[in-house]
Amino acid sequence: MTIINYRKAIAEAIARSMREDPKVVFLGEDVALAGGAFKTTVGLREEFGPTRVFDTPISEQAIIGAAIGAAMRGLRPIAEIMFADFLGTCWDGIANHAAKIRYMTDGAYSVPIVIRAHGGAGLGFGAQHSQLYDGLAMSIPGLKVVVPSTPSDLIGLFQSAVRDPDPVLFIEHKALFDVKEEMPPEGHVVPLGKAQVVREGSDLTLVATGAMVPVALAAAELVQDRRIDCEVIDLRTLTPLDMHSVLRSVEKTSRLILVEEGPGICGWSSEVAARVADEGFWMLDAPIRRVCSPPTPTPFSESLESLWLPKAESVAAEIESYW
Amino acid sequence: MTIINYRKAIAEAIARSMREDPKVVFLGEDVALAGGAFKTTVGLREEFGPTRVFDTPISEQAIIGAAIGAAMRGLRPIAEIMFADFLGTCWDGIANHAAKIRYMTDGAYSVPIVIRAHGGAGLGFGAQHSQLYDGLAMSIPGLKVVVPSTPSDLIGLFQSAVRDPDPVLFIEHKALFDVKEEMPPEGHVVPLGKAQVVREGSDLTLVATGAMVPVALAAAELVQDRRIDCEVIDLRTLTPLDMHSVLRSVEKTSRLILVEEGPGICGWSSEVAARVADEGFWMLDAPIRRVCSPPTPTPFSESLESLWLPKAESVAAEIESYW
Amino acid sequence: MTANPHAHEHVLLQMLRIREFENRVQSLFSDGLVKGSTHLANGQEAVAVGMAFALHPGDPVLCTYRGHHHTIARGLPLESAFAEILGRATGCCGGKGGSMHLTDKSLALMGSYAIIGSHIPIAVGAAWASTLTHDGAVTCCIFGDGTTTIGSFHEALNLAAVWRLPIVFICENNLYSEYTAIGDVVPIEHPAADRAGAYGLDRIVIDGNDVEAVKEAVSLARERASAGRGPSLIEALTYRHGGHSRADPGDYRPREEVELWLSRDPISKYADRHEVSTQRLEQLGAEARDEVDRALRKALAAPAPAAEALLSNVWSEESS
Amino acid sequence: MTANPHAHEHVLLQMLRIREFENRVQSLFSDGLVKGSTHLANGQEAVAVGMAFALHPGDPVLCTYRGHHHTIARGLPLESAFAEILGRATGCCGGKGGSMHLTDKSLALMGSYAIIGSHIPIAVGAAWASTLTHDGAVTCCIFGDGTTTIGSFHEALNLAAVWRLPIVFICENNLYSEYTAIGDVVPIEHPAADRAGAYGLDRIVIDGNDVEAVKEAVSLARERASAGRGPSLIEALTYRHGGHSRADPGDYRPREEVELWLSRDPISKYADRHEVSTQRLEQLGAEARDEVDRALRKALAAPAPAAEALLSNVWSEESS
Ligand SMILES: Cc1ncc(C[n+]2csc(CCOP(=O)(O)OP(=O)(O)O)c2C)c(N)n1
Ligand SMILES: Cc1ncc(C[n+]2csc(CCOP(=O)(O)OP(=O)(O)O)c2C)c(N)n1
Ligand SMILES: [Mg+2]
Ligand SMILES: [Mg+2]
Repeated sequence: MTIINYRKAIAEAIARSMREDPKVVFLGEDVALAGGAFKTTVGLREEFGPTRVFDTPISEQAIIGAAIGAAMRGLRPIAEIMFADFLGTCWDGIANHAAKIRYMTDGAYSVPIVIRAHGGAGLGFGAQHSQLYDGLAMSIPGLKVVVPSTPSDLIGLFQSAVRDPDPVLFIEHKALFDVKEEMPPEGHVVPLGKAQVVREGSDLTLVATGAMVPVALAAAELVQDRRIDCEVIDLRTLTPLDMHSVLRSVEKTSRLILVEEGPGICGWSSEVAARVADEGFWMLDAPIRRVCSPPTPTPFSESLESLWLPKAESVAAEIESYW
Repeated sequence: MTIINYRKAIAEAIARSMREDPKVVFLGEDVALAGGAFKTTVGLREEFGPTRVFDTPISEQAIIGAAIGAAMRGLRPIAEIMFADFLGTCWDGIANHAAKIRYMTDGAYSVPIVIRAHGGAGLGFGAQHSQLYDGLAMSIPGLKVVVPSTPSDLIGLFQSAVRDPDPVLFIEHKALFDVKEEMPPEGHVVPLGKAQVVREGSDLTLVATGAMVPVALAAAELVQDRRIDCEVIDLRTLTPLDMHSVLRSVEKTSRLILVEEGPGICGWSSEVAARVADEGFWMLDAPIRRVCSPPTPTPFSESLESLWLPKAESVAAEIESYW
Repeated sequence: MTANPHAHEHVLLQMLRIREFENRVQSLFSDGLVKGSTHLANGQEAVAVGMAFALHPGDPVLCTYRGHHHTIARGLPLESAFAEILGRATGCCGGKGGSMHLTDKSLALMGSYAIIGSHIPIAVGAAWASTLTHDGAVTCCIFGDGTTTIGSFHEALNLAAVWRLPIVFICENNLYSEYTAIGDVVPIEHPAADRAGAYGLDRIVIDGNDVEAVKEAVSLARERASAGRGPSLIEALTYRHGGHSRADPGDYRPREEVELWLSRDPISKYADRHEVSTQRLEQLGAEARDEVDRALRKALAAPAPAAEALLSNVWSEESS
Repeated sequence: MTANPHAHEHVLLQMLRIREFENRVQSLFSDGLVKGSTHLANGQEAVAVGMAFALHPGDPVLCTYRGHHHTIARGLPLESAFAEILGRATGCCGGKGGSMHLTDKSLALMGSYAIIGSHIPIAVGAAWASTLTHDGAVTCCIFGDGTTTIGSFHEALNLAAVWRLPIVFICENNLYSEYTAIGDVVPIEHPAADRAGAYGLDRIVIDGNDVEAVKEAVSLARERASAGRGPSLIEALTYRHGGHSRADPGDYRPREEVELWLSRDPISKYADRHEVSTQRLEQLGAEARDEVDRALRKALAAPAPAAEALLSNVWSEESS
């Protein structure tokens, strides 16, 4: 049995997709010779050579544009934007072009690219290196958004992202780099748009993504002692959004708490809450709660950052407040 | 009695703020000599001269950066980004800098700028010239977001925006340019963070912003015949968000429909719905509905664009579906 | 352009077709049939036609919201262009793109882009693809003088130069970006050429109202690109006869300047050089007008997009 | 730097303080006391100290995540810097900024920015403010060689040049951006200087390991700016002794290159030129070390930010 961690799963995921399809190329800053600023792409340049793995200048707009243009010419580029926060420097290319070209050309052109970015807080990187950009991305029709929480999901979802005919933003949570799991077999694919029930339960539904999945699971354990039996759902992809799984769970539990890293204002948790308050209203026995970070940028200081991040204890407190 | 339209209210609003405070300066593309691509800034260069009103090169990042830097040195810059869609080209400056500098410096520096942009669909400008960027902006802590729907609100809110010590994104809806109203008196100020009840009613609450306010009002008229009495709220600012007014109304009506231009995914309507589904859950007698555009970019063709935009008739149909 | 004795008539006809097309778009706009905005290229026809004659079939072209001339010169059927601008189902983008976004994949017309500078990195990507697939294509990317001040221009030029990509950048310097004179917003005389050195490229300034000069410069640049010697940046001096868009009369421009440039009209210039009689020129003009009229009639007869088009092609069919 | 016979010791001491500070940050990082990332400037002290001696009090300075040297050279108290890097309440940003964001308004240190190129337009805004308020200040903006390829660099340089703003841009060319050699990502030899012409500016390349050369170049540029003759772009050649950040050993760099640059160490270079004995240099080093140690002890004794700090200063007090 081979064990792989989330950090290494990234290079493994990219390698699998490149082995499968010669049209897959990979570009980004320091991804080739150096193997990535976070060592998440080690070995790719060695395996696939300088005609498939490219170091670029520091120019995110050029990186995204290059990926779009090459995709329109039939390639399957993977573009790395080192930190998700930097998506702000190339947002036009992503939101106004990659996501809209298929629609604007009524299907003549498509933009099958995967944009990978390291996102998330918890490592003391401060306000400009800790964001997820997940809610912003989710708000853009034409862009798919993937937020894996485990190594094997990462590998499986990545295969779907690369094969997908539409642009995909793939956000890897850097606080999960050390999470370990059994290496999934070759050919392991997880479809986009299918949430995963990571814990079954009947009293209350917790929905989370990325680094909040372990937090939600831990909260479920905490309240287990009080005989509250939580179901925990990992959305895995934000677009397509698997509302079916969420609603099916709420139908059973009648109670819903959403756990989102970041302020959550106009985030995925607000969208899921809004949809349940419409489509699942009659299933609910109690208000929909969200446990998010406070509405502030990510503070640097370790003590503040730790306060900022949702914790199992605070999720548990919210759960208990229903009873 | 002087009548002013929304388009001219923009120049009037800027002029009032510049007369009041000599630290207010104004920059943007074609705003000075030409009076703006939409003729919304006519006369300002003439009145305030070349040391306060500036034409810039086409470089949105430089425009936003210049405004931020000057604000940090004590000025009160107003920066125009011609179409809200172009905010994607300077999103980093807005979301990662303007909005975070106060927090990151723990209050040492503040960034009192107003970023104005013409947003919204309905005029046949196509997918890259019709967005509002309101939900994206609302998701950023540290950034205020204003979406006036009438000339006098525009003038009054703008005075608050310019006086505000924090960065404000001020989105002017270009489909409202011809809306007329009495010119508000000098000194007219509308505070940020106060929604307006634009129609009182007792059966159902409609919440809208910008060009959707007249749509919601028209829908209220349509169902009036069927003796359904709608309250209509114009949020006016998205950040700060006046949940108090929304909840007070829902307490009375027990039913809520949100009318948002654009797909609304992770938009203001999802945030308001999520908050009502939490804080106002026990007030509700029925699901919270949203009437938004479908999840697509804005189509160009007049017939499609008209289908894309929420209409009074479809809002009325949603209202009637409750009874 | 010279081998065939009638070749020059073909060149003229191409420019006339564009001119007549643009004139008709202007009337359609005035008649309220074209919505939103539209940006005409009257006066800039030589850049488009010269470029089109220099490129090879299948060479990708990316242009801007002011792109009717480039797309038509590269073969976009007039009817398809009109239908798109009128928002009809038969338009090259099914009516979902509009005047600012003319595109035709079958002609490798990779799109017209409405956000300044945004297409330059995309064009670089197209050229990069050619180096990976060895398809032998050379990409051509056109933009205006005002576009040289935006960040994406710089990022794209740098990447294209470092990677020595097969791409020809053409800056149509028509002296204005919207209502602003280029001299007011750049600290150099030639917004593109004076920056070529920053990317290790040659300084190239040509007369953009001279089809043959354009054709020659683009041909040379294409050869260089084909030979693996990397990108070129060509600054073509030209002028738009009308305003920036729609109803803009362009009266912020000095009258003498406008007159000077009208006297350098690319069509009369070319006709004079090739000694085409006024009468023949008029005949050709009438021919172009006829073709344009026929195309317009067909476009006007075409239906609006079906309601289902609203939801289609956000995602691929496979995935939705 | 020459009038006072002991002036050169002052210069040396400034460089030594920075060197010792950075060494201590590295140990703190290794000991797990500094979280996130930190980027040291060992080897680049001369740029910071030369710049600081050339500027006037109140001149705004904006730098990057590699900004300890600039902020300290401009007067940021070591204790305040340490406390910030350690995330303590007494840090210059109350512990909310961190190593990458050292800022001190009282010293017109307008911030250290962690998104490449993002601060250059902001610096342009600061300079623009000076032309409006006539405060006589000249802004100084520092960035790396790799930063010359990003769009905001280009937009900012163009605007500063067109508006002839009082600003001095210093490109610290340390030959690498992260792990990538600058020659691999720009098509020219000098990433900044070879682009000055694109903004109508002079080509300036200096030895960034020579404090006096830096001081002179910045002084000249400052004068020029003060006189209303606009911006300057100075490329200062230098080298970082260590890796890009934290634990990076920098072993992608050829050993000879590293050795060559170690032999050009700005501190020994300056000491040699001014005939400071090894012994005296060591004394000064010890003095610097002492000061650094005292500052660090105080910083380590400082408390973490209070929990309330989490929510404060997102908005102004007035508005919340
Ligand atoms: C990012 C961005 N900023 C501003 C605009 C508005 N705009 C449209 S055309 C134009 C002028 C462009 O000038 P130039 O590049 O010279 O092209 P020309 O119109 O002369 O062909 C501007 C500023 C835009 N479309 N995109
Ligand atoms: C927009 C953006 N892209 C990428 C990065 C990651 N990054 C941090 S430092 C750096 C290298 C910068 O090199 P250079 O400008 O030469 O400065 P140096 O570190 O050598 O001082 C990169 C790519 C970033 N912070 N911001
Ligand atoms: Mg132009
Ligand atoms: Mg460097």
